Amino acid sequence: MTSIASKILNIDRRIIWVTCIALIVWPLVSPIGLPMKVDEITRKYYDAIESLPPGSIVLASIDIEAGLVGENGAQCTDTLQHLFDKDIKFIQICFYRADGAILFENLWLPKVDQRDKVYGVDWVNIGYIEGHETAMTAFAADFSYPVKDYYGNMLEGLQLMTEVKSMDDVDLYIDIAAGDCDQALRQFATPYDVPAITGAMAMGVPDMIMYMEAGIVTGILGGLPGAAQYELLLNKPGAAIRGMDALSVVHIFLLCLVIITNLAYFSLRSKGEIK
Amino acid sequence: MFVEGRIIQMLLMILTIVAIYFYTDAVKKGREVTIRPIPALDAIEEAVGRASETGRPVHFTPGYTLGGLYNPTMGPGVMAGITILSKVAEVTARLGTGIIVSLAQAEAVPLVEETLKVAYRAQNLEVPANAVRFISTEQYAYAAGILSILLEERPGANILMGYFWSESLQFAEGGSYVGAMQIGGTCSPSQIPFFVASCDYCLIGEELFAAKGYIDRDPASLGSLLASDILRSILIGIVIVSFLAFNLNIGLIIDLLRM
Amino acid sequence: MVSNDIGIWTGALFTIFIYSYFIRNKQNIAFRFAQSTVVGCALGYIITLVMIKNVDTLAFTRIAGGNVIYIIPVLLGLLVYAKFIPQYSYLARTPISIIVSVGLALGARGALETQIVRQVISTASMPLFGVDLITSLSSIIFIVGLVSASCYFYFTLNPNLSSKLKPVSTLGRSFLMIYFGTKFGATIMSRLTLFLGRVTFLVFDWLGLG
Amino acid sequence: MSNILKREVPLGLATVIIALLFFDYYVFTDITRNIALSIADWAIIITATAAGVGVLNMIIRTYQNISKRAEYWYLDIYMLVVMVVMAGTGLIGAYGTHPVFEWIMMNAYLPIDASIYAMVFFDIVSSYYRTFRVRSRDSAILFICAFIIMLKNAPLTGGMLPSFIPIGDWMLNIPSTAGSRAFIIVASIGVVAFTIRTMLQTERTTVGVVD
Repeated sequence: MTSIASKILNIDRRIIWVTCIALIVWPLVSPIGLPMKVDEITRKYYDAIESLPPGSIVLASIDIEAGLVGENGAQCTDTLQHLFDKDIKFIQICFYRADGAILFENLWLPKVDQRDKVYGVDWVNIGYIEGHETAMTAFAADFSYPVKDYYGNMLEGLQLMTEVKSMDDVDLYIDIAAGDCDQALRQFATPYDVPAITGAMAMGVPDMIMYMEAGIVTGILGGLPGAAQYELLLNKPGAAIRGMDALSVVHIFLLCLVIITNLAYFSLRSKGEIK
Repeated sequence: MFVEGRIIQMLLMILTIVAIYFYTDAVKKGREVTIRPIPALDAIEEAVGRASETGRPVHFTPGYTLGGLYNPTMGPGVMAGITILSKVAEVTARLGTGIIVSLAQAEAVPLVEETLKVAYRAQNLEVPANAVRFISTEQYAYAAGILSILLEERPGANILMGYFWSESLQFAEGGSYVGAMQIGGTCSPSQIPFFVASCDYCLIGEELFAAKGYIDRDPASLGSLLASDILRSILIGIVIVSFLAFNLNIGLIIDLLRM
Repeated sequence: MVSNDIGIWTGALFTIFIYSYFIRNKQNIAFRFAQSTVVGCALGYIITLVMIKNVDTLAFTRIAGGNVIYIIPVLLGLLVYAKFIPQYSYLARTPISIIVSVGLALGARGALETQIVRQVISTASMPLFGVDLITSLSSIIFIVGLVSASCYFYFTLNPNLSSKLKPVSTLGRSFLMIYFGTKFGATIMSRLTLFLGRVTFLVFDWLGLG
Repeated sequence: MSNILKREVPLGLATVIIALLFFDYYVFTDITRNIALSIADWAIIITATAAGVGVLNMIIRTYQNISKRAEYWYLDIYMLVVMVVMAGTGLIGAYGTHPVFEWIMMNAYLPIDASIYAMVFFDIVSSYYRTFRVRSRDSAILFICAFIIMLKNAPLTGGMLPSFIPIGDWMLNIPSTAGSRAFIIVASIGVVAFTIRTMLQTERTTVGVVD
């Protein structure tokens, strides 16, 4: 008994890792189809876009890094598709990482149906601006700050950019940047009283809820589950819903693992073998 | 003239400046200050000592900033980390332990080199070659570079103090795989849980900025510690009073705060 | 069907090389190869994007447009290179001082607003009366938690007072632990989805299973 | 002269810049606003110009490794080649549009980047297995909270045990947010005090005046 308990407490971590990998691959290859439920924060995110009248102006920072494709990728494509479907005009800009702009161009845009929207009239992609929060301040006050768009066109030649001068003309701010978006909220949402919705990592949700309570953020997508629920609301099952089974299975494995290690730990401690 | 909505903030800022100035003066004139112990800072000596016994180097990194040191959210944390480096370098110089400082900011290279030079010159020593290693301003290239350093140099102590993002846990666990003693410390609210869980000792939030005062005990730092405690008391008072006032339907205090 | 796109193969092999880190506690050539690739790419990226493109759009375009004053920051930036000449290395201090003070000042003024005053206001506006019992209890718990956790950080209390406040700061520590625990629990899912993204790439895009 | 540049100029600049940026935030005048905006711009340009210091530091180190024939020195040569290719192709045309650059970016750099990020999953599992044992009161709290959140988060357990969802949400919204807010407030006090110390020239390391 003691030897089993001490073995449990000293499992080689590689065994745990391999088990986790197996438990991720299995549901991906043969889907199980476990049930799920839509959260209030996701519904509010959906409503924020859904309730905008056609022709509204949105400033979007779809600005995630390559590492987050698993977590936030579905949020990006779903949101983008929602904007195109609802005839909303938007300006896309990245402040966090330059690959955010490259991914936008190469991964998200090709995956959505752009309908009959015209570049420069219905939407503009500014790309990446160096300078982070300092650049955000400058951009919020004057949208012509970056001078050129992602493709090298002068901003003053684009029709949408002549209509929209600063944050004052924007109806909604969307930030999908892995949850570390307090700087963006501080520069875009608060000073101009523009409602903001954010796509965060599941881990970033507690931080975002704080902003929701403070009235800065009106809706949140939390990681892959948020995207899966959003897809349910949009009635377009996609990438997010697939990954949810794997999440469940691995979580259950980890929960069992920690219960067993604690039982083993207590059994050894009650015998006085460890302190 | 005055920006609406920031008048109270301005008063708070002026109050803090005055308080720091006043208390620094008071400490200079002989006011006694007792500071509570901060185990993580006392542990630096122990960690470097252990590394030096086993003949392994010490690894230090002040973390990652997006953009550079001018980043308003992350820059201050990294700078605070560099102020602690002067203490770490002093101990490594004294014990003759190797030190590796890995950086994600190019402009911090001269700063860190000078910090090391001063600490080593005090012991009449030269800074070890290859001590300051800039790796990358890109987050994951920086992370991979540090993981390689951990595997190749096998440090005996892994000191992570500054601002981190997700790489915090990679460094903390990476250090534990090679058997280093770990001291963490960050003001990043999203990463502090992992340092608390994975490191042997951990500086939490404000302790990072107070570290220099704790180590040096010079009047300026002690005065600033006293002042921040006063500011903390004032804020706690404001929270309680404005909460009660708000719920007794006296909107005055919240309106004042919004001024 | 296994992919026959060389790009996907490259991506997949590099992914596996990176994870070879976890096989043993020693450096191996596969991980080192992937690490050299990523650091090399990042260096190229720093040279092109960070230096040349940014200095071009932020400074040279403006200088060419007549805003000659922007030549100063470029010259100041060049002063940082003085560190390579030991007797002039102190020249690097001036530009560093500018960078750091901008960061600190923007950080402090923003923090005072967003992270102090606004947080205090939204804490103060938690309802106590005229709501259901759970909400009003929650508000009280919240205030107690916030106040006690702030007390945990006092540095300079005199020993007498600090022993009296001990229960409060212990309670505060518990609230911090609750925060750390919930954050840890929530992050597990987040990290899992990251890895899920890589596995999805390997299983679907590379091996063509499922 | 050199003493002025060594100490007075960096320290004085810090005081002036911090004071000016504070003033600009609270009191609006056109002049200070313009100066403040350009100083912030300057910081970005200085950093961008100085980035080469890091690159040179890396190249010098790599060169030493290669000439010493340190372990894996051939990979260091390879790294320099990658660097040159990326830098060269990055400079041709609009940034990021050269086919070679884009190919390396999409098929090598970004997959490696993503994989390094996802490595954290292995680390968090290992840390979770190592740490989550109820040794003390603190670790008990840590353990219980994480456990409840995981029950709530897993789509299946959240669906089977729906009562954990409101409990988990409550924990995230009330005690956890109270703790995190306290953390954020006091950490910000630290930032403010640190900045003011720099402004009052009592914290000198921050502006490079270490001796």
